[in-house]
Amino acid sequence: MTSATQGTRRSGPPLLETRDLVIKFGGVTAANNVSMQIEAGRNLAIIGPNGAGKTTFLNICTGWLKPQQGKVFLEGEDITTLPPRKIVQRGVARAFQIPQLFTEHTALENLLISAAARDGMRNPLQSLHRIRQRDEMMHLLDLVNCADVADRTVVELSEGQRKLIDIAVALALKPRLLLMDEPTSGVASSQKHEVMEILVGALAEAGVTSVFVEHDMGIVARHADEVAVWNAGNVQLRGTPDEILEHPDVIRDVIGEEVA
Amino acid sequence: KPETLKIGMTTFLTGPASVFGVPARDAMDIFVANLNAEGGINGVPIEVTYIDEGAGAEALTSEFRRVAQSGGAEIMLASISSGNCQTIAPLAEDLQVPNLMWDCGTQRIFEENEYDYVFRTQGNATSEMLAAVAYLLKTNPDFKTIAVVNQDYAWGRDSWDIFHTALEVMKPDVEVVGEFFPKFGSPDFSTEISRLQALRPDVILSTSWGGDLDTFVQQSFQRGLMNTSTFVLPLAESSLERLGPSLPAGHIVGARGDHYFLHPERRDDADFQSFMEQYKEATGDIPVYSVFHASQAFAAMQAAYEKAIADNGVDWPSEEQLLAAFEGLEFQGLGRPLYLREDNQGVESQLMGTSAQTGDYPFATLENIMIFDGDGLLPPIGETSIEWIKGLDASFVDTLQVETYDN
Amino acid sequence: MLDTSQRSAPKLSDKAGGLRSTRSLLTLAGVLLLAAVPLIAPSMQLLINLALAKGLAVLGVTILLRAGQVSFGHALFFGVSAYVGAFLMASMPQADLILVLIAGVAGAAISGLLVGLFVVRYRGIFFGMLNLAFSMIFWSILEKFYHITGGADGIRLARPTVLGMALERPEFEAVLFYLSLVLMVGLGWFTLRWFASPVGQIFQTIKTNETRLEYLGLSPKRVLLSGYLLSAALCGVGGSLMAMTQGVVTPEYVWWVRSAEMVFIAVLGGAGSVRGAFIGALIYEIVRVYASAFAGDIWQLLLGSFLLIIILFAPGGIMGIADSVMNRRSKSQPTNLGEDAQ
Amino acid sequence: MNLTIFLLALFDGISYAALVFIVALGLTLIFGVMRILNIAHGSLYAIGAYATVSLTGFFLALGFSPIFAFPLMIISAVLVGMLLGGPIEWLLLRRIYDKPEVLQLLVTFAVFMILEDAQRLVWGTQPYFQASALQALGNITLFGVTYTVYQLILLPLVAIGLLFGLRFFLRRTVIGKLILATTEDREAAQSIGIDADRVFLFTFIVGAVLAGLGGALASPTTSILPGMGADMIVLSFAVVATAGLGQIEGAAVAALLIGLGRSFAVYVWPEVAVLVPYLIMVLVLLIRPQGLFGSPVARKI
Amino acid sequence: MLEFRNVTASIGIIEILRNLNFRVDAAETLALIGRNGAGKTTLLRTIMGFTKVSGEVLFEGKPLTPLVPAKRPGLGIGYSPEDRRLFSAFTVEENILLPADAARLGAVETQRRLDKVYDVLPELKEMADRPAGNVSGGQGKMVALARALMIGTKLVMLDEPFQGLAPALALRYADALRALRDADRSITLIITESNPALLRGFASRTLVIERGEVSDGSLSPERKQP
Ligand SMILES: Nc1ncnc2c1ncn2[C@@H]1O[C@H](COP(=O)(O)OP(=O)(O)OP(=O)(O)O)[C@@H](O)[C@H]1O
Ligand SMILES: Nc1ncnc2c1ncn2[C@@H]1O[C@H](COP(=O)(O)OP(=O)(O)OP(=O)(O)O)[C@@H](O)[C@H]1O
Ligand SMILES: [Mg+2]
Ligand SMILES: [Mg+2]
Repeated sequence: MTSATQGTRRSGPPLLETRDLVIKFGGVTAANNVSMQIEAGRNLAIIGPNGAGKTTFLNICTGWLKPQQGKVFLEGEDITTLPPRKIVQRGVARAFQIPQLFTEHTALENLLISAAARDGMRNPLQSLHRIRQRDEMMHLLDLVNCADVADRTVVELSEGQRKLIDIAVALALKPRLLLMDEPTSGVASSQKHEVMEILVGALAEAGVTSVFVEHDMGIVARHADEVAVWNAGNVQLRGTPDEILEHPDVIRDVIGEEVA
Repeated sequence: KPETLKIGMTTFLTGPASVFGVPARDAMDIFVANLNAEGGINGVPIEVTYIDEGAGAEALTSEFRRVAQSGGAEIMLASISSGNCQTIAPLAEDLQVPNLMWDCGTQRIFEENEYDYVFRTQGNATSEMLAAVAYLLKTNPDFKTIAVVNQDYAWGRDSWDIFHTALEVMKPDVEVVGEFFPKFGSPDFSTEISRLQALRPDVILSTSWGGDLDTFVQQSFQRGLMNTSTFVLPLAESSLERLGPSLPAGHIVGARGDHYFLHPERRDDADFQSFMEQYKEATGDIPVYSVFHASQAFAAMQAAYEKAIADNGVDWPSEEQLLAAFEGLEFQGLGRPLYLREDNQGVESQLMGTSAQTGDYPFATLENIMIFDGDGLLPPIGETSIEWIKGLDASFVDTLQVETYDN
Repeated sequence: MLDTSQRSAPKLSDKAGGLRSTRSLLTLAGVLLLAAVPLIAPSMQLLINLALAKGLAVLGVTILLRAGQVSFGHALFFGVSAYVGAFLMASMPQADLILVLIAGVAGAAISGLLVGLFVVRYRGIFFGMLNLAFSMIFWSILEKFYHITGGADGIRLARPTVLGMALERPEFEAVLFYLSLVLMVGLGWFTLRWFASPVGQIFQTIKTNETRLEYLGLSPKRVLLSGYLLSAALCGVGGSLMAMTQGVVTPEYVWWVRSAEMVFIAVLGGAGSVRGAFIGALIYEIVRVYASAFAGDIWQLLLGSFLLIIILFAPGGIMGIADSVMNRRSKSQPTNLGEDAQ
Repeated sequence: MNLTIFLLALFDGISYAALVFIVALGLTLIFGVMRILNIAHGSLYAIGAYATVSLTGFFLALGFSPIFAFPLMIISAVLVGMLLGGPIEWLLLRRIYDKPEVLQLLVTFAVFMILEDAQRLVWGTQPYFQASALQALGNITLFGVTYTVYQLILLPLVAIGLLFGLRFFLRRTVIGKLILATTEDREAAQSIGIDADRVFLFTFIVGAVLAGLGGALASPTTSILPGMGADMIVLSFAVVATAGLGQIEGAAVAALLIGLGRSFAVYVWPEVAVLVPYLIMVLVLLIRPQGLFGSPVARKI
Repeated sequence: MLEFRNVTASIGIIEILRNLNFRVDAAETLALIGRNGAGKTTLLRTIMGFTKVSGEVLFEGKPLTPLVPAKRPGLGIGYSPEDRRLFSAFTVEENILLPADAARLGAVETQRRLDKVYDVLPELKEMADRPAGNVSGGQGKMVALARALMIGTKLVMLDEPFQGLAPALALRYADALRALRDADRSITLIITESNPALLRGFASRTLVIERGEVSDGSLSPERKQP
């Protein structure tokens, strides 16, 4: 896979940096002076109450929304005003809270298209199913536990299956940075850990930096190197999972008493 | 000698131009039935296949070809729309099937190309427009301003071109104050009428036909425009019955030839009267000019066969003999006699009149009718109409042969 | 999870393989049958030639349907190409058939690029109506500048030479017929391959999710434009062939009803199906000509009813019917997922 | 262009726009709610006109006063909606709501073809004209130009009435809300208890009535002849697209732009009059890609 | 209350659920669990009438199958779909009120129910006037839940209601739902949920769906007597 970020820590600009992001929707402030630095090679979990602005943050980082103030940098390059595709071309991929798939294509085709988009399309008359990345993509499907539905069209899949395939599609781009919005919500709890385990392993092996929004604290505790807590458009706290998950504010606002 | 003489006829059975196409077909059915009742042409009965021009150019060409080739038609009658004429004429020539252009107005056909198999059994736009100009100048010599409201397609444009060119040389002091080309099939002329009311031209020309003409005249009538300007409507003969009382007295009406159900020279003839009755019985309407054009094509066909049979002393003519018979053929439909010129162009007289509400009919009839001889209204062979007209002058009107009738 | 799909997947593709070969055989038979038309049914030759020309244009519309976009103005490219041919013949009476074709297609492609750059920003009804608007603007130009374009009468198109030879009508028509046939097979094959290729597949994702497309690093507009160009060029091929077959071009070539008709045929054949485009065009033209020949003034009614029946009872179009007939025959084992799981 | 001419063009534009709006309104409604571009709308328009002419002719022949033409217009429109609109939705469209939109479009195209011939079979090919309603209201003269009261005053009033009536109905009434919900998500609407089938049937009938009413109101001003529907439908399409999806205020503004554009073109530059609807559409969409009143589709991701 | 007799449900030509036989008693709280793609959502959609069914689904002893989907909410069935399906043309509160409008409940009854819903989901009150199209993923789930409670007087079906909710909130809702059920013994709940922790001590019975078939989950140890 990619080699760009093999070295985990380098001096120089952080992989992704935001400075003082502000965005308001009418009366709602979804980002309020958000400044974040995301170092290469780490898994960052973002947690926070509903409506705190987590998805909005991913939207801004990938160019879907333009902040009213502030800037986004990718390895020092200002990408604030770039459209999503330009940012994706720079090695950022994203999986969505609500899966974004080509619903009339099969699961495998979704991945093959992703691979074709990644590597460029050389022979215009070669069948998509024959491209050389096919095995690689089957492997990816396997990784997210969906190999058995490879030939099913997406409309025929259940919500959980779609979420997993959505992640695989993002992964197929071989990004340097992978942003995932609640990757395990909708995935049956019996599969959650298994899938995350394999996924995180694969990401580490490929040296992919990941940021994932998550509501399942079990997952956060197990798979995040670092946790950021969002609240009302702000980064309230940041630290290791242990620190954060014990923090009384977090327990009160996010985790809830009982499970803790 | 064939068992039946098969002919094919293209006509509009659908679409807006079916106002002409359907009456022509109804008339054709009557002509054929009448002739077959008398035993047909030299004992051969006639059978017509109709092709709908409204079905589009592909269907038309395919059908034309099918009828002409595998359908075994010996002679074709095509067509109404000038676009279709342009398509069919070379096709007929290539297929080597004699084709009578029975209702095709564009003067370009024989001016731009030569044909051996294509004949026109009527006049053309040039003769029709020149007759209108001549009638206008004779009856209304003092007008100063004119405006035109024509349909925005080839006929509307071409006919104005001819009319305008003629006016420029025959009455150079006339000012054109407005030129409107609303789109074909326009449902509303209110804006044009408002504009015309503000402009107040002495004369308003419209060569429109069918629903467009009806709507334009009706709306003009409702809004009083017809009281202030004289309308020149070279195709209004085909709308008389429908317009009813909305076409008041004093406006100029033409008929694309000498076509009028009260044709002053023909109305007392027995064949004319009996056809009018038959037609009325079959359709409930009075015939419009396309019926006359159909009668001319039918007459030309019959005359050609009879002439070829007589000339050659055969039972049934070969194709060459038939074609030879068309040279200079003379024939007569429901109007005056016609003949074919050397360039295969028919020479047709032109009837113009002024509307009058006499009370004899629930619609306007014509008075002060003039029938112009067709000879003077066509350019000499080899000359294009516009060039020829540019060389004319004010004295042209006086050179025309014309008969005048009160009604 | 239903693991049935895994088991049935190879079966499905076996069956697809079987279907594919039946289909290729039938296609081959169909092409051969068409190739024999001038010999066995010469009176059908012109009709079929016109239908093939139209089928190529319909193929252009079909391409856009695959991206979920319906254009009500593709007759524009059909007409541009036809008029380019007519003007070329008028200024260069000795021009060759191949030259006319190439010039026409180039004209269509260039106008496709110009219009495309603008319309690819829009989707759905806006896309459809803007295409209509451009075709109607062109139509009005053809009608207005009648000194140049011949207005509604159009322009006659003399017979071009064929590889330098001047041919009489019958020979020329034979050449055109087989040329159309070859183009149908060649371009049809190309389009099939293109659909299956990564580029073509990406083009088809416009229909379902542009957000994901953007997040794959691709520009939906550019992707749509590429297909738009191809579709315009195909319409151009059809237009050139039609113009040379008819020997005359008129503004009717560009009239919106003709665009609508193309969409209609595309769906009749089976929306998005390459073979369907041609089969649809053939059936449409034949039904239309015979309906208008034998039912004079109610042909539209018959054609409309025929289409209604197809849409209601076989929404997959004629190709859908063909497929289900073949399916039924090749249904040796049940492929229903549910049954498998038992 | 002096002030008088300007005003004249304005009057003409408004009265034309009123008619276009009334016809386009039904189309916009159906499109907005059902996402079906109803090509048969043109035929319903034409049949509304034919029906009015026939009914009026019949009753006037019985000796009724011309003022009866007005109720007959409404009767014709309702007949068109009930007898044609209802069955089209009920028998044809309902069966294919789960199919691609383009199929629904084509069903209406097929119906259009059938109705075009049906009209000719019933009413023949000759144009009809029946202007009693228009004559009953008389003329007024402004700046030396005579207008019919019908076109200059009645049509715009009806158009404004329909605009506000329909707006109120959709925004302020419960049924209107349920219609809007169904528009957005048919299945979700059903799962909260909205009878989507009834909503669609009702909408289609109302749309068809409006088409018929357009024809009925147009009938005294124009010749009724085969093919009149085809022209109207393209114009209405342009209005719908310019307006923005299903936006009735947008339809009003678009109709007005097109009406005024056309009448000013006739005064200033008659050559482009035919092109006006298309030029306006292109211009509007260039500036506002979602149409005049449409809002950009916000995709939630 | 609700009974499945030999029900086989299919989408298109594909059978998704096969041969289901089970019953749900009044005032039960049934948890449906199963892996992704097992058929949980399909089961709920079958009760709503969105699949093709053979066999019989009885609701309060009467067959449901002849009723079109739109008639079913009128029986007191509320449904919160997994993918939210809010009407973005309306505000949050209008979305919640729509089922009441469709059932023509009348102003008083509507207000009564709305108050009750806000008691359960107080967070929604402050977003009442925001357009439903703009709320966040979790907020959308809350609105869908509220909408189901509005009309579901007898049966409330929640498809992964806590999906995407922050745990603190999810816990509170679980409590609130439990309170609601305890307060009104006429309500039957069917919940699909992938986090069993949230349903612990709440569901009276668990039904496991696997490959479109219901296994013996009814004997689940978590079963509690009502
Ligand atoms: N429209 C459809 N066409 C064909 N198959 C479908 C369709 N919808 C769902 N399926 C299939 O039916 C099965 C059950 O799907 P369902 O959505 O009910 O699962 P689920 O248990 O709710 O899963 P999840 O927890 O992921 O939401 C899945 O295997 C899915 O692929
Ligand atoms: N396009 C928009 N227009 C208006 N408001 C918006 C828009 N997008 C988000 N919001 C609002 O901004 C706030 C933050 O939304 P966001 O989707 O970022 O929340 P989140 O943290 O991802 O929540 P969840 O965990 O529920 O997904 C919410 O209150 C939401 O309603
Ligand atoms: Mg979110
Ligand atoms: Mg589910």
